[in-house]
Amino acid sequence: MKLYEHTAKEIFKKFDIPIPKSILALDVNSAVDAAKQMGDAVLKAQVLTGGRGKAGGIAVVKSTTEAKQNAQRILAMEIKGFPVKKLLVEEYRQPLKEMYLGITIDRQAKCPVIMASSSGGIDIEEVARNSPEKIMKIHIHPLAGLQDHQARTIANSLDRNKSREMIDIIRKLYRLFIENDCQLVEINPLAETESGIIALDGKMIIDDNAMFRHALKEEVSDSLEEVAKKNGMSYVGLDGDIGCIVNGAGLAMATLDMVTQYGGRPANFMDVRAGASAEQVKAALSIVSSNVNVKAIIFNIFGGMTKCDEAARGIIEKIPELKKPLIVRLSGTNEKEGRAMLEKHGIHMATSTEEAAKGVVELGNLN
Amino acid sequence: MKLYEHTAKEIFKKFDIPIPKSILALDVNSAVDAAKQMGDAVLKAQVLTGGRGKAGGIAVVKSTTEAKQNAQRILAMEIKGFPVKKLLVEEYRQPLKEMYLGITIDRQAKCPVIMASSSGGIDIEEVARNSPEKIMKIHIHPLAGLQDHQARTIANSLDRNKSREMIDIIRKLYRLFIENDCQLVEINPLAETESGIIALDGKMIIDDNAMFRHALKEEVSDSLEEVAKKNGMSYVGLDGDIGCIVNGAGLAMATLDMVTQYGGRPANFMDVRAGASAEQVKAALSIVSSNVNVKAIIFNIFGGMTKCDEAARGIIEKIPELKKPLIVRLSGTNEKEGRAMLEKHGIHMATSTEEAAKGVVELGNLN
Amino acid sequence: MGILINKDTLVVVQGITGKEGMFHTKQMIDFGTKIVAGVTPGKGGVKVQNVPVFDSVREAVERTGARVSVIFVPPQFAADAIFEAADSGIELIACITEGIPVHDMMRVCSYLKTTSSRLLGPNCPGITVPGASKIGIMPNSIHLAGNIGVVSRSGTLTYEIVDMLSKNGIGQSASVGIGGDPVNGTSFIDILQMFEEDPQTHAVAMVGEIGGTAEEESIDFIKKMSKPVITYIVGVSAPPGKTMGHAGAIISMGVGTAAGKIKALEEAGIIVARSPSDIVQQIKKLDQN
Amino acid sequence: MGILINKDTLVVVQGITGKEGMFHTKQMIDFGTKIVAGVTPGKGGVKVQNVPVFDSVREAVERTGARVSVIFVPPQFAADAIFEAADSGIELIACITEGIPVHDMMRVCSYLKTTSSRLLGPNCPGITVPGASKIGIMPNSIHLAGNIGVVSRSGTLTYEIVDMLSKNGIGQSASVGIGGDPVNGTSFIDILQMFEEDPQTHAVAMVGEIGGTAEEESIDFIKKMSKPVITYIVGVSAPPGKTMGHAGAIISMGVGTAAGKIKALEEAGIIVARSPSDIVQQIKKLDQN
Repeated sequence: MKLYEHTAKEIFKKFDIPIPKSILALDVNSAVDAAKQMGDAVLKAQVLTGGRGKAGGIAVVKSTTEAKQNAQRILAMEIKGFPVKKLLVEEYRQPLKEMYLGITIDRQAKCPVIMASSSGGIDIEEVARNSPEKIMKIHIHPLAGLQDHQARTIANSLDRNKSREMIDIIRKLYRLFIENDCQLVEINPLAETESGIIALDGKMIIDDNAMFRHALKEEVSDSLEEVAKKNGMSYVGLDGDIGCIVNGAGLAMATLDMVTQYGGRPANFMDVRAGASAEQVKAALSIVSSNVNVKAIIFNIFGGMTKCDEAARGIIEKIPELKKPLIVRLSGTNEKEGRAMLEKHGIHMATSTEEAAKGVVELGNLN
Repeated sequence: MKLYEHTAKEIFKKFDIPIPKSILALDVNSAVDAAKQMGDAVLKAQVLTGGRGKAGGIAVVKSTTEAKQNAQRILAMEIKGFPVKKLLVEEYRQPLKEMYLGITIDRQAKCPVIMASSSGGIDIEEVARNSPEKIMKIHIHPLAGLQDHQARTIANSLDRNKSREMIDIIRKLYRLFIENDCQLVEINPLAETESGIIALDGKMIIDDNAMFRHALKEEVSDSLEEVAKKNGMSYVGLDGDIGCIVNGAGLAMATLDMVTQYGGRPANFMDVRAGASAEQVKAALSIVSSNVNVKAIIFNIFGGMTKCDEAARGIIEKIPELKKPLIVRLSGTNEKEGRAMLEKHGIHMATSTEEAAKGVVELGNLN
Repeated sequence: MGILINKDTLVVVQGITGKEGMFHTKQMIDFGTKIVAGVTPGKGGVKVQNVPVFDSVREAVERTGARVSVIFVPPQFAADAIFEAADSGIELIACITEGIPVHDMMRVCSYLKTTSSRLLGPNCPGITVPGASKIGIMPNSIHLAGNIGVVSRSGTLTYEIVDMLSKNGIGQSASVGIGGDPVNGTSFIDILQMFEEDPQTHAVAMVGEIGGTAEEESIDFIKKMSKPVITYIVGVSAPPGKTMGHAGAIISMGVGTAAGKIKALEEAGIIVARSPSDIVQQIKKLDQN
Repeated sequence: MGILINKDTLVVVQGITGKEGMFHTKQMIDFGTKIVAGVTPGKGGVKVQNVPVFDSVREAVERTGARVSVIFVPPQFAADAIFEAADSGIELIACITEGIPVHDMMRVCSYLKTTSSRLLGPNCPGITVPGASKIGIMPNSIHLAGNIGVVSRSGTLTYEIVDMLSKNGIGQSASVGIGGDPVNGTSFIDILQMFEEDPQTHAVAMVGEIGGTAEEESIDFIKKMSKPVITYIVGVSAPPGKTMGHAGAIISMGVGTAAGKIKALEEAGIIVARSPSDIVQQIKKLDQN
């Protein structure tokens, strides 16, 4: 789960990582009030995507007029498809130097990796591409944890003269990373200011699999992604017209690839996961068919944990209200039972992913 | 550092390990007052040694008269050389079953080991000797820490029906062991009572080397052991008459062995540790000579970290007030300088431990 | 023959009393797998599918001699189940459970290095050696004994491919799912090495997907192998992954796309099939050569 | 020859700017040891005894090629210094520091198993190979090159014995202190193994003391050795150790006394000397045979 900057910073605060004074505003008036309290202030669009600075989602304001104008402007924006609904109003802190500090997981090394660069700021990805030697990477042993000498090495690479202050922040950030089951935590820029080192931005992604041990509440959202997630499934919207429902991420990707190979354009990726129930199958059909662009649906199950008869039951219960043509492929666990049930209802059937993909593209073209 | 039962139990309480209600009493009157508040109460002598139960240092009291009599009796006791100065007055909890739970360090395996037995109580050492299969030992990986399945296995071995309650105590005790740098923590008996599982006794030994990260205060004591410890040295009183001052525990033991081989009886073990200063040497001489039994002193240094001239300086400064005959052996770092300084003052010198040991026994016999 | 398991392998099922555990225990027994014990803490003493259930893996191992474990316990307890299996001397641990926190898996993998246990998965379908034994959840009906080693990061896609191979008369020496999680126990290279050393295996089908660099890392090993390897990468039509912030970009620097993987494999002279049926075609071509 | 180090060994001193670090750096240089770098965080750039000081061991290793480190840092920072040395690719870490918390040492030893670094100590005098190199704090003057390997748990007692050997014309192939702490890096057996394999070593003097079971554990190995081992155990006259509560008794069950160790060694047919000068006599006897 990606956190908004303001949520990430609340967590930073809990871990005693220095952040600027700030107030979250949901409308122009409260943004202006907040800005007044700060003196020079920064208004920052709260969206779950990067690049908001370059898109104009951040403004330094020095007067009430400026605050009002900019709050109005930013709250009317949409950044990479995300409408701006919240503004974080922060006191303005002049950065003397912008550094980068992040922790993520190195899949290959199977451990956390801390990354730091004294050349932080919005161009960090360019630094990574063009001058990788300017980014220090330190791998952390998952059982031994962050060692003092590692924190010291990172701190020295950022600013040898502020080593003690830096070590303190690095230790706290690592503890935050571990205790919150982070996939990523990032401070960019980590700024040196006249009154000390401070986290001017904050990014956190928490492992969805670990949400059971954290009290974080997700933002309310009625996107299809969220509805799928709540039903224990995974959905990613795409811009085609073939609705896809598959069990297993690998088979789902293969199915999308096949649909594409046969000239179709997938409307979505959907993995109903292992062991889907009839209820989940019904929910999946509802979600996928609610996309108005969808012309036909491919339903592709190779059952291991998932039982074909259970899936068939879900499909049959949903059929009456389903307005879109459907082709179903059922193989694996309880395949015979499932196929027999569907055949009774005269549903299009296929025996392989490739056959089903070919079939759904044809159905889509007819529609 | 060994902790008194009442200190250990205060720490148990911090870690939320169930203990009986209790009040510490320093005199008979407050012990009686405390016992009144408890209803049936147990008076327990607070001494830093085992076997107080068998010595009569524990009494269950059911009336004020009994409380008074027993408080008077126990506060007048001396157990294995330790005078009883404090009483722990606890509410009496009838144990339905006495179990054993302890954590210590397995030197050979280089890791913590949890030990548990459903046959706890005062005879646990006998159980260990005669029925070792009744004691479960689980080794804990120092970096991975206590795993749930390990806690579960121990809990089941103690009482499968109270598994959940037991797992909770085991986890807390392990955390206590780690966070307090324990060499030992022990609950014996860990008792099943009508109102749940409870630690009726508590023993803790904290690693002296780790005291710098703990706020524990040691009991005030003016024993020679304590005075030596405060001076960064290690002293153990013995019942002979040859005072021994040596640098290094191994050489100190060898020196005592030699003194014994030549027919002498060491009055003490003293290790002035590596790199002793002149001040420490003076303190060592004061401590050892303050034992009235001492007839002669052997001072044996083989300098590595310790410098012989520094040791000589300490000896020379102390000589005027030293009433006991002394034989000195100085070898190793800055040996020539040290020997030259002492020779000027006409001090008995030896060139090896064996020569010095032989010499000090002769000096002792003359005195 | 085959790899990792054989018909005499004695297996303990961790989480045997759960719905999935029970169902797949029966499936495995039907396949011919020697399931000798189950474990569910607190349920020691009962029987499931006529298999004795113990409170702990240690007890199960001591009483039955099981050397392989398959884990069906829920994700919040799965890491502990792996620790328990390793601490009890289990040699091969197949963890089927999906959804284990990645921080747990980092600790588990780090710990396993200090033991002699191998972990397959998590979030994997297990391993099947046709005609011998099946550990995990692959459907019983799809397998056919033969000489192709199948190794895949995916679950259901593996079934699809194995099924298609079998229907085309191409048998498998073993089919292995290494699991789709970012941090897992056994790598492509580990399994490729075993197939290389297994006399029954004549060629290998390796099924990869977008994300990570597991496929790229295998290239050097594949080039050194004496046996042909047919690869297949899914996710060609996938949208660019959700951004993981700068850190993801710094770490991966654009690797992880299907196009990138296919390019790297082909540049190394490794065959890349374009669909499950193309895998079949490519293997048939091998036989003609 | 000798073990672990030789005249070409390049050494970094961790904690070189402290009082002990400075003093013993000079002593080691005087002995002939190739001290190529020092490390004290925050003091990188200065020189001590003409040796360049770096902020980190990694930097020292990269700039000087040091492969052995000797640690003089205070006990509260020593565990981190060992981690740092291991993480920087140091092959042999001699930790002189006394007073490191035992919990730190358990973590250190557990971590070192995952690396290729060997730890000598802590709380040890280091190792000296006469005529070649000295790592640690043994006095320079006491050594004489020869064919006796000396290994000991003690510091100053080692000096006493080495000194006595030298004064009696008995040279040493190497003298090693493994340290007196309950949890340490290198065992008697590790060093005995090296002496067994070292052609220069003809016999070994092993000096043990009360506490623990390190001496008993070596017995089986000593019996298999082709070279004679003279042992010496101190603490015969020591009072019974301070009781460690029941747990200590359960763990040790009365082992750890000098009498017990001597009995075990002698029953295994191993020579036990009664004093330092008896070690000399026993070695002289070997030569006569």
